[in-house]
Amino acid sequence: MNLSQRLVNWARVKSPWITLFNSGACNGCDIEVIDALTPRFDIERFGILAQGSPRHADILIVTGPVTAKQASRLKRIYEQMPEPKYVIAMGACGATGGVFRGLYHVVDGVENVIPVDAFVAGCPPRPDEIINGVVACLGLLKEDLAHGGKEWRRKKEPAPPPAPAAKPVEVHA
Amino acid sequence: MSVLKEMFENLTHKPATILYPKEKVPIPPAFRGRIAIRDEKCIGCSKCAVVCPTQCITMVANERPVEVKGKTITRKKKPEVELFACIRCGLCEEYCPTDPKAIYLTNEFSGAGTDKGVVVK
Amino acid sequence: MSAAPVTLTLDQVKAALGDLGTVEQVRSNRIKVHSTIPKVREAILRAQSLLACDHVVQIAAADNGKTLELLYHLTGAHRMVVVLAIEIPRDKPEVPTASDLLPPAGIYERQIHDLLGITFRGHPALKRIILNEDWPEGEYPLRKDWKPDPTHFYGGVREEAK
Amino acid sequence: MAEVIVPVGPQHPALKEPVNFKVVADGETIVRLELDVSYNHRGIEKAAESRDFVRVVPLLERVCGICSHSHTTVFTKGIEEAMKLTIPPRAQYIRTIVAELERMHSHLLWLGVAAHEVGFNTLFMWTWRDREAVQDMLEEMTGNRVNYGTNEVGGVRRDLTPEQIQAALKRLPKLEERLAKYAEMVNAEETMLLRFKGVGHLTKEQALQLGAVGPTARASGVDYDIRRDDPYIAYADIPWKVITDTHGDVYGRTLVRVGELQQSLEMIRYCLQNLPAGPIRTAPPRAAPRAEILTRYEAPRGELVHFIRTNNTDKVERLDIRTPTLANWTSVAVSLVNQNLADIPVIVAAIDPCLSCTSRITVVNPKGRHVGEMTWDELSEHGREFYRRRGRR
Amino acid sequence: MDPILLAVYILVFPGFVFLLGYAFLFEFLDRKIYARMQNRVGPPLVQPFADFVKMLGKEVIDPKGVDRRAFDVAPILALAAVMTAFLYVPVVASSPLAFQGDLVVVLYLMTIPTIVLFLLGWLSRNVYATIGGVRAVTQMFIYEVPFYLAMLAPALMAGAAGGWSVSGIVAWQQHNLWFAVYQPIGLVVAIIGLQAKLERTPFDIPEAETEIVAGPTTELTGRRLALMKLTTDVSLVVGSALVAALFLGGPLLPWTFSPNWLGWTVGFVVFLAKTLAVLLVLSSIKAATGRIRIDQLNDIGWKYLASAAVLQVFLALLMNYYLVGANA
Repeated sequence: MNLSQRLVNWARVKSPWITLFNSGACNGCDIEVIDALTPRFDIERFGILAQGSPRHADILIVTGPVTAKQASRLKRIYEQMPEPKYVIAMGACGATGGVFRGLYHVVDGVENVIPVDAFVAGCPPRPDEIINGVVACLGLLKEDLAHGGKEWRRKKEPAPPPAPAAKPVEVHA
Repeated sequence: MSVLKEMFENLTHKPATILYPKEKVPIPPAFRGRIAIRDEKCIGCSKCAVVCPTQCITMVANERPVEVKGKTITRKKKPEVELFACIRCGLCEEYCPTDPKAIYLTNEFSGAGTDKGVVVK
Repeated sequence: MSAAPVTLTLDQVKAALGDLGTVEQVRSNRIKVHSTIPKVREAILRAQSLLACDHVVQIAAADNGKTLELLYHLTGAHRMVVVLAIEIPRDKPEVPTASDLLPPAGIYERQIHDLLGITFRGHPALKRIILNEDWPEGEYPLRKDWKPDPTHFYGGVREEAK
Repeated sequence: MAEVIVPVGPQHPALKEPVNFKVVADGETIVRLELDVSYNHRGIEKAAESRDFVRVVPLLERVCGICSHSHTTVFTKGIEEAMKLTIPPRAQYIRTIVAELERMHSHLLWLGVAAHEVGFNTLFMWTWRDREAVQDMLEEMTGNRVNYGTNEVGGVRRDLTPEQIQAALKRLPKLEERLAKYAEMVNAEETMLLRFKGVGHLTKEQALQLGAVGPTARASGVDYDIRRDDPYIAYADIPWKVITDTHGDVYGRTLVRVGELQQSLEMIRYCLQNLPAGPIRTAPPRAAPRAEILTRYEAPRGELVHFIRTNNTDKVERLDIRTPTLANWTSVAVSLVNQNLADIPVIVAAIDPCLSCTSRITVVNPKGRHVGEMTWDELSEHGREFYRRRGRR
Repeated sequence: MDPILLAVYILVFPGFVFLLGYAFLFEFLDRKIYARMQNRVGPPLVQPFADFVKMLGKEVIDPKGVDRRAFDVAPILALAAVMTAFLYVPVVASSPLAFQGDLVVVLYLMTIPTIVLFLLGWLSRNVYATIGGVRAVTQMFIYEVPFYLAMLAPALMAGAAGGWSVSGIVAWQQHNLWFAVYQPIGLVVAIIGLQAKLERTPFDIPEAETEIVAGPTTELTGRRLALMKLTTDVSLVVGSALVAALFLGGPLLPWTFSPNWLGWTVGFVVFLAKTLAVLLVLSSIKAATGRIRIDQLNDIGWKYLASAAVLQVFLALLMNYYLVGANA
């Protein structure tokens, strides 16, 4: 690895800019992410800035179980981001759909739409848990840089099964 | 002008920031955190799995004799929790009939990870 | 803090709306009028002009099994909630719109149209609004007899062209 | 500059929640707009019909993360009315304490967001810093910062210990001091006044006609507060007063919210000091008798209505949620026309939209109101075209 | 001047290398002061540099239908313009490149980033970017007149001795009082104009995050964004240095120091102190205000700023006639 590459790698870890996308969450996670920006937690000390345009961001934080309507938008936002890009799914909803699992208008978790790199558990996670999540994502970034890409993680498991066109919905009594 | 005054006061005072990884943000005793299971207390009644709003608790086969109200019976199942689906509402703890609770919420963080399939046993 | 004095009485409502349906008091501050589809606009107009109901609280919609039901909840400075309930036949779910009488009703009606499939005649823009664009036509998730059809696409991300 | 369509959202930095306005602007002036707020529709009303009263409460709590307590209180209060339960006063007081704390956190959040919308980030940071005190109180009392999990049918789930009450009382004086400071700042900060005064104006007649609720209506002089007009939980026993204002613009809404912050603080102090002793819950029957309940609640954003039908089972037959944001959208659409493009965020923020709550429609119909001639069809076609172009990139 | 020394001056110190480093330091200080005023900690020292390097290493996306070459060239043009402008601003002593009338050139070069922003917005074919670009130019037409008038008033007063050159005006102030004393109104107008030129609150109308995402830079990615951000930082340095030079006497003190190196060191320290003071003022304005609307800016700009600037020019001419004229 030459010097300029090392420099860029160092900078990537030092300057992760985030953009927030609410894919149908209850706002709880969104508030807590924004709360992490404010004086009590102030994630700018890690170099994290919240960006409005997905074009400027490195990490996409997705909150919410992904409603049917937001799924296509989420995918588009993800595609607009420049490489290397990372995705954090926030809260129980982001991971599995949480309390909305199986409802007729949600697709149950971010992973059914776009690849997710890190999950943060909680409903909602506290801001310090969110910081832990971002740190976990940065750790992943470092490992990826050492492996020269994200592929090393994907190979371990077979490709995730494509989301079914129609999914089972909660049965009504 | 009150804004200017406060701005320059802030400049000379210590910031309100808690330097999180170095300093810990106080966690109140009531905090509902990561779910935990005391397997030795569980009697396999399935109440937690029934009441869970996200249905993240599944009862898996695990036969073992347990003592309930002085009698010894054989429990058939024990709970397992999908950590990343848990919303930390505490209903399972509330409905758990044992003392101390066999399933309960701790004061710790639930954590973050790359694998959402983490199961709490 | 004491409640605002309730000045609207059951008798007043009976006098104003008695010929449009049966009137009953269901709670200390809620009077229900069972009306019918052709009379509902007249009832809203009279509630506005005679009973000073200038605020629409909610248009609730429910599926009763045999029929669908709409409940217009109106209130005014007197703080008594007047409910105009109408039953709508399932096979021909059509009612005249109230959006020209009550501006906020436009929103509620579109929502009800989307979720329960009630058509509001005369509504200027009764289009899909709450479900996603790919939702199949003619399926109304809040109806009791609705079940998702596994062969239909209900939204999310479509798989790439096969 | 010709007319352009500015899509605002669904992902947009001004709105932390998904909403889409297609704003048709002529230069910088808004000509007409369409709102689409259903990105968060998850189907909660349907799901509520299939979950029993215990499991439905956490679901309703997550209708909205900002007014989580409002949704559970209004629901449990409705079910309790159907069951004809009498709730112990201690439970009612605890519900009131949490409800008013929630109002405080929501209004402080709003004040910060409104400041952020006009680019005044310093105030945003300060209000959110002070909001942490409220969040700490809530977390100490309930165990979570957002979804408190306080309510259940029949009472509350957690009691307050004397230590918790003392800790909360200790935090109040500092908060009170800060609130006084904000009340002063709101009136003294020039750039904020420039951006708030005369913006998004609604007359009293308009507010009534368009069905505005909550601080939006009260800022236009409509004296309408469910806490007084249809008192619930402990509001009938507590001294407080309704805050109204006559400005009718964003500035008026700010004044109302700051006034309510101070009222809420007093209410919390009163409730903490006069917390009645006794049990915190009554055992509810398993099923609710057949009933039809319209239950109303003054959420931080305005009147929240749940229409509940029960049918002798342990589930609701129908739950129809009308959120305050939904009621306020009509007024937003009207007050936006002829305003400057730069005012969209602040006007929209002024009603404190809670789109997760709304999670359903909204489109204000362009005809009938003086919003414009463009039909929804044309507009949505434009919007779709725009997104198609964006998507192809 | 020795050509080697001149090359060092242009390329290393106090030329480009120093300028870039100082620009990063400026952004850091700006963000840090802003954060501390908001009662938080703020970014670490290397943050702006890390941001820059990271953005350089990111993927460059070409939005569909956009002229790639123009998108590549425009940020470089903007950066080159402001960096060139810095060469005429005295840092340790008078600039060796100074010539008569270089003040006009500097002001002209500082306008180029705004034009580039407009071009980028226009080329982006994105609604937010277009609106941002149009706003940038609209705003330019408002603040440019009072800003130029305020900046040129010192030149008027320095007269032939100043030679309409930044270095000349600095030299003039060595023997007289600072222009901040003669022209306090001009200083205020210049600082407000500079804030508007740099598109900082309350004049961040073209890139109002909550209204139009990131304005003209919405569609920029990778190195293009990095260069545009760097341009903003460099403009901040050049603007502060220019205000320090024109109104606060630049790097020179009323005394001259005997060995050249000592004079340069002192000059450099004085330069740092003065530019940082200007930065503190700019950051305080940024922290203490919210964003105003473009129509309100129009109002304020033409009604108050422009008339204040005209008044200042008039006063300068009067003073020229009675005070300075008498001395000279």
